[in-house]
Amino acid sequence: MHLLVCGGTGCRASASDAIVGKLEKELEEKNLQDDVQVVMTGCFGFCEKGPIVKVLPDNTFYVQVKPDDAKSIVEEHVIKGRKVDKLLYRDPETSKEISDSKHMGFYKKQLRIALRNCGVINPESIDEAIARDAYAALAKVLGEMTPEQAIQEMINSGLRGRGGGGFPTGLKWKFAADNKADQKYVVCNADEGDPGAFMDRSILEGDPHSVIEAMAINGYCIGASKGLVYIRAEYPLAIERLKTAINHARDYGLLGENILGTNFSFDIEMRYGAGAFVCGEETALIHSMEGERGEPTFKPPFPAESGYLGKPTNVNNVETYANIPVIYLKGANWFNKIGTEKSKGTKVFALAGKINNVGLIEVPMGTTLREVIYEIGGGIKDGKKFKAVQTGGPSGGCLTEKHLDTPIDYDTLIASGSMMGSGGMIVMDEDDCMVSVARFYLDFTVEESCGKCSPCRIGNKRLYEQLDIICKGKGTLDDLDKLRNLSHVIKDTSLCGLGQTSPNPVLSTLDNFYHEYLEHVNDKKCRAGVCKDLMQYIIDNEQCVGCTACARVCPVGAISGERKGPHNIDQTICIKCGACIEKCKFSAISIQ
Amino acid sequence: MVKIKSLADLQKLKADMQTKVDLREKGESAENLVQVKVAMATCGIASGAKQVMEFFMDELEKRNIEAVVTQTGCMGYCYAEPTIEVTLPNQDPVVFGYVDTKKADEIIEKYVKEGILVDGIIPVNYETIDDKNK
Amino acid sequence: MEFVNLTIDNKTVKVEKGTSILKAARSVGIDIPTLCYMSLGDMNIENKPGGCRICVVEVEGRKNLAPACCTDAHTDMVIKTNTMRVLNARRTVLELILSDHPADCLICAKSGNCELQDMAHKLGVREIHYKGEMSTYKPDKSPSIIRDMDKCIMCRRCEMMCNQVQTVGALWGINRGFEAVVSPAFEMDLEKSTCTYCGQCVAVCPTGALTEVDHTNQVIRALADPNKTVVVQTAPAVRAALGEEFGLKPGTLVTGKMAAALRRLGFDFVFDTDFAADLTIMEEGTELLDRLGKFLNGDKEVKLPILTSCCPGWVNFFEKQFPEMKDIPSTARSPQQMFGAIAKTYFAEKIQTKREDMVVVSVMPCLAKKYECQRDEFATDGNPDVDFSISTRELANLIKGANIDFNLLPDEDFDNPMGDSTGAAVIFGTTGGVIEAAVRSAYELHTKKKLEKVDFEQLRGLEGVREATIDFDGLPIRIGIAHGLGNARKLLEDIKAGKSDFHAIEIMACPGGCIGGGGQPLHHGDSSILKARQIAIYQEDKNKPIRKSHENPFIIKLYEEYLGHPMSEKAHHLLHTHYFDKKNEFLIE
Amino acid sequence: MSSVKIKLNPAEVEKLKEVCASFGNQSGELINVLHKAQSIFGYLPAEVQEIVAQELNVPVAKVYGVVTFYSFFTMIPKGQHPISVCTGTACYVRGAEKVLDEFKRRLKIEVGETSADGKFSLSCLRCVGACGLAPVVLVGEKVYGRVSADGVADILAEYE
Repeated sequence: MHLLVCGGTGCRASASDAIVGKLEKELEEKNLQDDVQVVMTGCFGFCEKGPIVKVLPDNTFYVQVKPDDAKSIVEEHVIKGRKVDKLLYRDPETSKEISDSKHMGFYKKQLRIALRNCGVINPESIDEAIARDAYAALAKVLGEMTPEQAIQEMINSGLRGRGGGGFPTGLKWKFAADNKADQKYVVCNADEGDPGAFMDRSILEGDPHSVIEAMAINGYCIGASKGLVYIRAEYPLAIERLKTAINHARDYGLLGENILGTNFSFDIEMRYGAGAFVCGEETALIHSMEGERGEPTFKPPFPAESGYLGKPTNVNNVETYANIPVIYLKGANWFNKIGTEKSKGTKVFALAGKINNVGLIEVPMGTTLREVIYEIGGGIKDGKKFKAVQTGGPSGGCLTEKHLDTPIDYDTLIASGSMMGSGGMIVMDEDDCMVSVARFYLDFTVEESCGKCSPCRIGNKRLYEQLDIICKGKGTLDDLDKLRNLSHVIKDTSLCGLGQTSPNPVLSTLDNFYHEYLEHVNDKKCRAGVCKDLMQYIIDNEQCVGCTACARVCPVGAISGERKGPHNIDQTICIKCGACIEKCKFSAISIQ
Repeated sequence: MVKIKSLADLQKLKADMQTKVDLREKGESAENLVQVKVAMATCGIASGAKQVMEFFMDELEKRNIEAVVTQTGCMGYCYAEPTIEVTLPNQDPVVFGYVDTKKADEIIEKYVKEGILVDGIIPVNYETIDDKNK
Repeated sequence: MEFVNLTIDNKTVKVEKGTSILKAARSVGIDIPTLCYMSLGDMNIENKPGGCRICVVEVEGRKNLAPACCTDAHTDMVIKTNTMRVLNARRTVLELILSDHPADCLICAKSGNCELQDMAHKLGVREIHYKGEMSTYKPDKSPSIIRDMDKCIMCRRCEMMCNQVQTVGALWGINRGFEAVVSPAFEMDLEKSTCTYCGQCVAVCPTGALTEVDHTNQVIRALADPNKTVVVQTAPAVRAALGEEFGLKPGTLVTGKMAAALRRLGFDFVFDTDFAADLTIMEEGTELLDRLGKFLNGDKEVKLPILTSCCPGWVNFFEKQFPEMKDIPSTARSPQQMFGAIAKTYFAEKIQTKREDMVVVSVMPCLAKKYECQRDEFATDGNPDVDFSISTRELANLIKGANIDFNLLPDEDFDNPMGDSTGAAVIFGTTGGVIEAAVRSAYELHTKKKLEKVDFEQLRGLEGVREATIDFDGLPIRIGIAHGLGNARKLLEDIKAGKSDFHAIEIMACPGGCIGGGGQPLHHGDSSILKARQIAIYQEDKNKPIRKSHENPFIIKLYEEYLGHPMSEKAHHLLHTHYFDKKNEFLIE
Repeated sequence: MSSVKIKLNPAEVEKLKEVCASFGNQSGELINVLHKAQSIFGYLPAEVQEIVAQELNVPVAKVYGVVTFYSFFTMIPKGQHPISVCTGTACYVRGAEKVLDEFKRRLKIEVGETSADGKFSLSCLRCVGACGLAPVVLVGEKVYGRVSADGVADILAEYE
């Protein structure tokens, strides 16, 4: 019997390592440590319900487990074979318990290729990885294919870069292979910076060997003997697991000189990001690896021509790599049957926001947003009304009801005014103000712009300021036109992908939620009640008993009134902190 | 640590490790496999359930039958220990009582391989363990 | 050679493969505007970060606009530089830049010579549609350079000059996004940084963000003071560039008009730094021969090569970055300081004026000279040998402010005794000139033979590092030349590593030497201007009746009447100096 | 930058120099060195940057340029209990801003500052990847999930 405990960052944040400890202790007390194996795995994806403990072989899926639950899991489930009811997942619609994750809406529509080993193996055991076919693809490629054939297989598979751009991976490899040089580099981009995206981290934490293997295959294909992983310093667990995996692979000779008895040699080093979103852009990433400011440079030359230390370099992101070993094992033809015509395979999304099932999901390209949000995501939290879904992070756009049945792939998302991005998917409900959401993303862009080119450095700042003015109720209709023109110019003239996409949240909200902008500008109203300056706290004279509680808690002294008499809020002083409304026991204060 | 120097080395290691994670792969697709659950509560163990379970594990593998053998708690038929529950793919589970290794052999040959029911079925309403626990 | 054919604004263009769209367009008279882009191609100096995005053009089949400066022309490209889309984008980007730039053009030092102002004019910006927060930084005034980063447009030219060309490392891009700016470490004052005041950042700054400290008012005040005798000296490179400020062709020599203008400005004595350059050759040349002689005689105390020391940017550079080598450069002061020392002693005595009543003004192509004349070691009892150093640009402003029509001025001569000079002195203004002047004299003094030919072509040119061997009558003298501090660094590293076989090295901080100094009229990235100035300098040399410093009769007289001989005790006191270790010390125990 | 130079612990300076040496004093390793330096000193004061510049033979202006480019590097010493509020999108739509405001209000400091007693410092970070627990707050290494503005006082109380 195996007890798999999720060791993803989310679950660990909720003490999943303590669960492992407790389980082991309980088992030891019952002298079952030899019969039952406790394994800390990578992310199961269902973060909303974390920490997750999965019991095999009967595939029981326990959710929101606390360390103290270890006792009942061991005593009830392990010994007596009875499922622990209170830890089972309940279907939000039927309220029925579902013990097998396969039957949960969250997992039903998923197809796990990149995440195939996440939540299945112990990421710190290379043996378990090998048992699940790790390095078999590398062996196959080294043993049976020339680099040209292997690149052709990659081209045939139709795999496109999962980092956002969607450039065909095989072609990218071909370019790097075609440039002759004494030294070339393979770089894994693990600088996942989208706020609200954690796909790459989960893969590295759950299945680091798939990335190592794919990088080695990549090295063989383009003629590189060195690999570098550029990883966020904010991901300590992923760094640790990757380091362990690299060491294990070296111990086994799967990295190093003459891999698997061939004359192919390859090794991997780590480089750490230091908190700059723009370093997701490959030229910026390369500068950062060289110890410079992570400012992008104009392409061409592309890294395939002149990259790290001026040598031909191929950069792919983590999820792209995670797909690669399976493609070689099962063949390009297997892979390109999954997905849509131009977007093959699956995509991992970090589903978050106002949704019931927050988590990491992997679905075939072509799945609709409706399936993702309502079937996998379990619908909108607290029964609220769906308003928008934001894909592609700060580079993407907000899609609405009318896009729900669009099959998701690279091209349909762009056609709808958003983009795939790295896979963040944030769901918003009626309580979200779309102008504020656009402002939120611009705030991010302004902070993360490298400052090198003027449209991004100054233009995004001005976009943010305009949005801020509108949120404060001081915008005019003219401002909306300016927003649109400025957005187009920034997209059209910026140096790198960051600026070329940063106005997308503005343009997509202008397109899909123009009425909300108009309300802010014309009526000075924020229908979601988010924009503080467009709200007023009002005391209802009928309800107010004059207890003075509100006046005492008001931090700026905006509330006046006689004891036992009705109170009043001076709107010119009020800072809309909401302290009064929390304090009022008589529901006399409301927001208008 | 021993280096993996060839494809053969890798395959050997994989084979060695296979059993270790088998359970997880099969667990994912348990309904397509033969599932044998052996009641291993105190009463079952006292009646020789452990030997029966080991027999199933060894023999099913020897006879090349993909199956998941697991232990479970008391099924409630203490009078008929050792009891086992066998679930063939897409069929309702069947519970057998008084299973010894000889009986086990018969269950494998007849029921598991050919689907022919053998003596010793505990005549209940084929309630599964999962249902029972509710 | 491979060529590509493309279409720009419906014109067919054929250019060499690898040519940018910008250059391709310019080759057929289509002037795509640029702001951050700058190229001194001949000197291998190029700035094209692709940052300002002013030069964007439409390329058929491309989804966004392409920056013309860093996009290569390809065969069959169809390019439009003036569509509605391009014009709107270009103007909007410019408006954005202007929205973060103070609109104080009327009182800005760069007004009239500002590339941003020109751009706004060219694009006809009449309104800035996007307004918002503006960047504000603390102003920074060093002895030579003023940094007003509120006016920085992040073209990064200064950063490129400071690091790639000069390897000084004083300025770097800091922060990111809207807060990004170019700054010394920790946003400390330039004065505390490794800055050498070479002024190359100022020379390339397109806006008023980097300007020189203006001393023109002090000069006007001194001129107006009836109790002051105001003496002016003008550096060799000034006469080859000043005319540009008055619309004359680059390379026009205005020596005579300049002397006339200075006289009309009210200077009591119009002298020439060239006189002091001849004096420098006497001292430095003698020092070279002395060290060379001892070295050849096996004196282990003596180190070679000897390095020139006329250039204050260069002196600052080695004091801050190679202090361990401070005993290698010649101890001879720069011509500016030799002039000041002689003016306030020998000449002051001659005209019976007290030191305190004399004001020495220098006109220099250089900003480091402003710092140099403020050095403590160049003052007596707090009274500096040179009171104010103004740049070529400042002199032009003085002339314009005094309602002098420069172009109508007659040619006049300098005053005597400190206005007479040789051709050797004037070539101090260009890279290779100092060492050539030194060779002319050292050769004759060492070999006691007359030079057949005074032109040493092998020492001339604009190559960053040059070397030559001069035959001193059987004794081969190895000479190295570097201009631009990055090139100087290479030679210094070689010396440090014991790999240098030179006997003498000339170093000038600025690319091209003083003709490309930080105080010269702005070249705005046109390297033909620097070449024209260099040609003019050599022309002036040719025109001179005397072309060897030691033959300057007034120099001979100065030694006879006052100094005795080169490297005499008096000469040592007045004309030589010593150097300091100015490497930043850490306060860590 | 303050004009008063701070005095660094000589043992730590030695350690820093060893770190530089372990990276071969290569200028390309600047970011790796800065990571280690920050873990030694807790932050990167000017003096530390000067040592790094000297050891790697790069201009100190460049070191500063790199330090100020990356948000992970800080020149301000962190509080005893550094508080990081996740302002990733998932946390934002689930009310991280209110939580942040409450921390600011209670601690009377802005983002990037340290409280006068040196006890708490406040920063924002972009997505720790625990979106299931949004909004998320980190105090030191400890993660608090599903934090509301009301819960801020309780969190702070744990460290009083």
